[in-house]
Amino acid sequence: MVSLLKNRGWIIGFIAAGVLFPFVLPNAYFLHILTLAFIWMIAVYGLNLLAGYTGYLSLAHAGFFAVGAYGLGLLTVKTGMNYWLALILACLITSAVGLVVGLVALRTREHFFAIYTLCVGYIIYLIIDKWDSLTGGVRGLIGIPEPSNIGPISFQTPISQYYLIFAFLLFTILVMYRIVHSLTGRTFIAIRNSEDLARTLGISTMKNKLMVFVLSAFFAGLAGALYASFIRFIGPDIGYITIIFDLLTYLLVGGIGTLAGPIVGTFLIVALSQSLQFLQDYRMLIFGPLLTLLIIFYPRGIAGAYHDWRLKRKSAQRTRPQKEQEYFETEESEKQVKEG
Amino acid sequence: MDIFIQQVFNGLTIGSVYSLVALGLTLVYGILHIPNFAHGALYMLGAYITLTMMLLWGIHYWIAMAVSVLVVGLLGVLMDRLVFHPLRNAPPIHDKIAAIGILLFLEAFAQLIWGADYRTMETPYGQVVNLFGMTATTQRVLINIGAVVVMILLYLFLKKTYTGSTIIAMAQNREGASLVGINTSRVAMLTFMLSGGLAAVAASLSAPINLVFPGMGHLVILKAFVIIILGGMGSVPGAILGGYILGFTESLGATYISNDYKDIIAFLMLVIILSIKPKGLFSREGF
Amino acid sequence: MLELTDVSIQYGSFTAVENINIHVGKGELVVLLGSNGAGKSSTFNTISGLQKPSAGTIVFEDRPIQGAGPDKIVRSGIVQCAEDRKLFPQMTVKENLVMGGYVHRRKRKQVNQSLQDVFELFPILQEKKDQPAGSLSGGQQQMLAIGRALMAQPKLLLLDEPSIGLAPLIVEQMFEVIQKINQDGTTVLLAEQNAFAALKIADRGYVFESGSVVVEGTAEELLANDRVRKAYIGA
Amino acid sequence: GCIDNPSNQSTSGGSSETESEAPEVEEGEEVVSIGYSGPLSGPAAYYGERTLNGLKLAVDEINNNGGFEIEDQTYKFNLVSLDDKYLPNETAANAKRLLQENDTPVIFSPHSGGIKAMQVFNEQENFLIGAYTSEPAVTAEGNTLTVRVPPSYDGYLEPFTSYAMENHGMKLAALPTSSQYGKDWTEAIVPYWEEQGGEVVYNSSIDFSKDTDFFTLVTNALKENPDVLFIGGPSEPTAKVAKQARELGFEGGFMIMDQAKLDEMEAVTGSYESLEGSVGVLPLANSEYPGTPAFIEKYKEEHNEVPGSEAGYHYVAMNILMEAMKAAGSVDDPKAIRDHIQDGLDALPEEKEVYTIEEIGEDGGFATDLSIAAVENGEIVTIEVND
Amino acid sequence: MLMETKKLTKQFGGLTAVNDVDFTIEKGKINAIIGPNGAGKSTFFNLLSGTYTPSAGQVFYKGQDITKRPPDKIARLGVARTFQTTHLFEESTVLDNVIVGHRLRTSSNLWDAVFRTRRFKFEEKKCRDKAMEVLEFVELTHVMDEQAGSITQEEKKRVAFALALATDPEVVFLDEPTAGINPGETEGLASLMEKMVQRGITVCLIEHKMKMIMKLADKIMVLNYGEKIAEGTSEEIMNNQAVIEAYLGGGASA
Ligand SMILES: Nc1ncnc2c1ncn2[C@@H]1O[C@H](COP(=O)(O)OP(=O)(O)OP(=O)(O)O)[C@@H](O)[C@H]1O
Ligand SMILES: Nc1ncnc2c1ncn2[C@@H]1O[C@H](COP(=O)(O)OP(=O)(O)OP(=O)(O)O)[C@@H](O)[C@H]1O
Ligand SMILES: [Mg+2]
Ligand SMILES: [Mg+2]
Repeated sequence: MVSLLKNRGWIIGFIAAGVLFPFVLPNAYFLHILTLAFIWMIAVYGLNLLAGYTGYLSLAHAGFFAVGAYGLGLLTVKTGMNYWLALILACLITSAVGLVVGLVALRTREHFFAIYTLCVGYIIYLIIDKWDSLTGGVRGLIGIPEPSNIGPISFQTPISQYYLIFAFLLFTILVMYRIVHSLTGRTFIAIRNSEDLARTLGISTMKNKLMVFVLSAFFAGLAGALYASFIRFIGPDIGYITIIFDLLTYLLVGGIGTLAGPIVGTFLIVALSQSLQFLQDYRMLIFGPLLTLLIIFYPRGIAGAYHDWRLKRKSAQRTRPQKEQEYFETEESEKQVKEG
Repeated sequence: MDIFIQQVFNGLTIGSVYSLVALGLTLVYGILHIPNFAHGALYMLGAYITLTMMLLWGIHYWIAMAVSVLVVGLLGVLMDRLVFHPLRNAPPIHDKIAAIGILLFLEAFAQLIWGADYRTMETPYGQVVNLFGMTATTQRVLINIGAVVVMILLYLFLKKTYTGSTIIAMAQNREGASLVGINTSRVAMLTFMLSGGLAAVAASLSAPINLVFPGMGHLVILKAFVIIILGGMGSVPGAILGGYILGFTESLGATYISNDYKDIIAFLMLVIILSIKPKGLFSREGF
Repeated sequence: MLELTDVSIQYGSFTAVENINIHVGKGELVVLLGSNGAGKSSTFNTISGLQKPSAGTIVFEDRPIQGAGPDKIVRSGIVQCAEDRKLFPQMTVKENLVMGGYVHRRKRKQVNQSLQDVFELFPILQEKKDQPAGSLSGGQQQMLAIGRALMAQPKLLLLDEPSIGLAPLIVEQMFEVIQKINQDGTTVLLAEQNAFAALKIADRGYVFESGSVVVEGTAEELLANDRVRKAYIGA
Repeated sequence: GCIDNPSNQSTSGGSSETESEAPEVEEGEEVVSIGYSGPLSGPAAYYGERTLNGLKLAVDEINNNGGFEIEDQTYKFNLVSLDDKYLPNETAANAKRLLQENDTPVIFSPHSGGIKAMQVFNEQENFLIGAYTSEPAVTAEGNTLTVRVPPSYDGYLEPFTSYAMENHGMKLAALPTSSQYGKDWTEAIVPYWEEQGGEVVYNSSIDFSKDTDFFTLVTNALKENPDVLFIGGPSEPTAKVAKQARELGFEGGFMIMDQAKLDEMEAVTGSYESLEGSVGVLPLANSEYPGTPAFIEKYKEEHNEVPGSEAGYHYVAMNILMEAMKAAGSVDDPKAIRDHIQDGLDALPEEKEVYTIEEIGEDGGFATDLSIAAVENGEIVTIEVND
Repeated sequence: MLMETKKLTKQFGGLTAVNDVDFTIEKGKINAIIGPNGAGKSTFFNLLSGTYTPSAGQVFYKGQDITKRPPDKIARLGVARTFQTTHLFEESTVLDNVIVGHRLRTSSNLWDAVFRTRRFKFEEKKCRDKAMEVLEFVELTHVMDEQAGSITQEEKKRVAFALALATDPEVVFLDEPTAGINPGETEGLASLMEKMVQRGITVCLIEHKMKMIMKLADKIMVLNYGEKIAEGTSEEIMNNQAVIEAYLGGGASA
């Protein structure tokens, strides 16, 4: 329970920083970047629940992000639906798509799952790109409204949108925290650690995996819908694979399977990428190697490295030291020749 | 009927390129468990190096290609040493992101050196030939023949030589391989060398029918991943078959179903195949 | 022939083996006893180069080998048959064995001869020679692992708990085989739980406890040692 | 105001390699920052760079000539360019940054996604968009602070069609790029072609960013034996399409969408021979606008290649912008500048007229004189457009 | 009779790993399966616990046909198992491992987790209590905060027991529970198995350690090449000629 209190400290600090930021640094550009980063964080949390805690690396999430964004965009633009209703529907639509995809995709494992979902994501992208009459094709969708007023609160200014999205992020974190610290979360982690064992312990892995998958798609969809109403223009490229790679990068640099990882990683990479802008055409010349080095030297991400460091400090005082942390994914095929 | 034959040939041509790229990818993926997203960048560099050799020093096409195979192969080795070797105990997702870092770097690098614009590679084999009622250029015939030759050589190497078996052994148990006396680092380098070489061959063969530009790797890399999964991860025959299946799906799909939706058809087909056979057409035994 | 001097092994900050001294003479059969986690496998992996010692020297035939790569060590004549076997699961039994002869790959005749010898030793392997190694039962895999190690015609064979998971009949045969291998001129370093059976065929032994050698001596001495009897023979 | 404090500017000199080069500012001069956000890395970088080069050339020229004066105050331009990888959200972020950090009154962007993303807030945050796109939606929505630079393609339909019909025949196969631009073009040309009594025997598109080989598609396009092939997109891949059509035995003519330039295509096909019978826009290099030769000369000097229209249009646009600022008497009031664009057009000196732009339309689009060319007997010939 | 197999058969390609085996598991007893390597013992277990589906034949649990059920459903009926190579959630602590073991007896879901309902609180506590209970049973409370990957082999075997017990089983299948541990420790595990039986849990195990089996088992089945070649009490098996030939050999040591 001590660690929980410590976590609380971090969380309160984070909330305070988020709330105070616009006052301390009234900079429209930073505000914009930060709001966008919050949106990515929500999507990354969704991905983290699936990839980090359950061990299924989905590359379809850019597609889900796009489904959420287009869901909201089409409902508001084409049917003129109320924003909030559309937001809820967009998330539900994404979850439904997630359910259908998950039913088949979750039969595959490891690399196959990754590539399968990559293909699903790509198909979603292609459909958005080709289905001109519905999505506007490459032209994209313009005129997406900003969030409509809730009573006296309006969301027309960048600051109000910032707070709105920040609130959604906090909601996401709360949900994640509660899931991870529960029997349900333990079940997910058990599946990640060994699916076979989980099954022999009477855990219906398919049901659980499907649940995570849908939930994870839900958050990707939520992020997408928020994106649509923040940028207010969407094109098919938000469903393209570069987006999923961005999300993965955020997750991995921050620390996969950790609660702080999505925030840390997204913030760091977004900040890095923005501050390398002065390099122009050649920024990838620096960014690429930097990314690679981060992965090599902080394989468990920044949050993971911090965690290890604390563990090491703690274990230095113990008589029976902990083993070095291993990677959570073990190469099944290498480690055990055969069961039996 | 004519158009059918023509499209079969077109599918064969494009399938040959896909197969060659997929082969390089499947080797690294199957043996070292590295999903090398930077493979597309190796492909791109392969084309640029051949092109530069031809333009700068006026070297003959084939020699330029040989140089390119060597250089890109070495680049693959370098990549292994600098990035993937330190990551050898990490899960594949790390490799994935590291590879993306390399990809971004290499593309920016190519842009720095060669500029961002499209280049053309002239080939000595631009002549048009008419065979069996279809039209092709000598270059296209060469792509087909070249691919088959490379595939046969690779197959013989893996199946018939001891060095080839060491690659397969290492694919299955790295520590086991070192316990029988195999230098696993060297095999890893060899694998990357082969993989880079294959990318360079594919690029040099196909560049004359398309263009050379920093983003050209994107054209093939995603499809190559689809192919190696379709064929069964790490399976050499699977990669070859998968490449041709995709090639035919594209050419015949575009002709008889819909051009605009041909990519969707190809990817849907993969999704369907994986739904039925979650481990691909050939499982690992097919090596 | 093999001399470990003050060897320590660490995993991160955890010391698995501390300052051990072991020597194995040519032609000897030496056994390492010790309960689980005592550090036997760690020692083996360090000798065969999979693991680097954090301190100490390992000398084989008058040449220091600590820190050399596993492939070099195999070529110098030390071959390990690992505890978790480390087979090539999708390769056939025969292919596994042939890979075992990797260091002698240029001498095709010799490899074929070894293959016949191994088949003679373990007929079941011949029966299953075209089956993938992964589909064998635990015991069959163990035989394959030993067979593969023998294919390299080692001067020093490291056997890490070869009897684990084997049927009594097979265990008996296994120890006979080990003895035979040893009598045919291969030096053997054996790690075992099954202390009684092991000491019966061994020349000398070392007893490990939590990473250190606590007792050493000839097989007779160890068999007579009360503490050893109590802990490892269970009588 | 949009005036940067000169003392903050590093004096990095006029080297054209550094991207955000600050001008050398002398005592009493002030700096106006101009923003740019476009693809400078990734697959579309070649395009982004060409557009940026045009702006840069104009800015350098203006600064080297001592800047410009408004009411006795001398100003120089500072071009600040940011990479957006062709992604709309990045363009929006870049725009926010340019506004926050450089207070740019004008931001250029060469892709419709980015432009649309900026249009969401450009009126609110008060900056002018220099839109390089012929996407109609950009001007159709009535954004008051958008200037569309390139001409709309409507004017090409008639001359292209009549040339192709007269010289080749009535059967058209359409195989342009699958970008929105290509699709819009096709949607305009197909009905027009049919109205003129022609027949469209094939209609599909090529995605140059996804297709490794075009043979399949070209084969299909040719199977109905068309007389004319409508192609287009970036020049180089378009040229490949033309070349492969020839390899497959196509003997008719090409009708080439205005994005591709005949001279750039020739660089790929090796000669104009395989493009024989094509009709397309007149290459900038062959144009006879008053300012063209000087521009080409300068551009070649800087970049060692013949400029295309992207560079040309950006160059003109920048110069027009300066004239508009002068006419408006303000460098920091986007509305005023927008209202004086027409004055700027009128005031543009002849030697800067890389293209002759007569007027700016109601919707904010430039109306350019179209010039059309064909390849006849292996040479470029100008085709007269009769309005 | 708790479980029963009828003509149970499993083929892998051309190989018949388990061939026409009829076997009954007696309630409240220790049932053992022995046989040479590759005889099909582990495969037999995998069939009973649903990890493999049989090629032919049936499995009954308390009279119910459970032949085609997936492993998680079978586990919920009260069938637990351990694996030949010890299988744990290596990255979690021992306690967390065992807590998950009781998951199948709970029903709280995402909703409960997010809204921290009464049921959530109740079941969290229930699982924790259960975990503590079984850890005490296997005498492992002193390592409960260690990572499962870092404890000794013998402790791992005990955790595997604890995991199986946490599922509230009626029968546990133990595949070579004492492989790779020394005689002293083996005895400890043997008495643990006896303790389990005293608690009313039926035990079914595979072992090669004859001394232990003979002492422990109430009933032994011998498999050879997938076929049942003998069944009976220790004495019967010890003196069965076929078994001696196929398996025990002359010394019947260790
Ligand atoms: N890769 C590793 N990382 C961290 N700790 C390890 C590693 N391998 C072994 N250990 C630890 O080192 C100690 C010695 O282990 P080792 O495997 O050498 O023992 P052993 O005597 O061979 O035991 P066993 O009878 O189980 O084979 C144990 O505490 C073990 O947990
Ligand atoms: N998945 C599989 N595919 C193919 N053959 C298999 C498979 N699993 C087991 N076998 C074969 O079935 C036979 C029985 O294997 P099993 O693992 O059940 O033996 P076992 O009695 O447990 O042996 P051990 O005591 O050595 O563990 C063996 O010949 C083995 O090769
Ligand atoms: Mg077994
Ligand atoms: Mg060991």
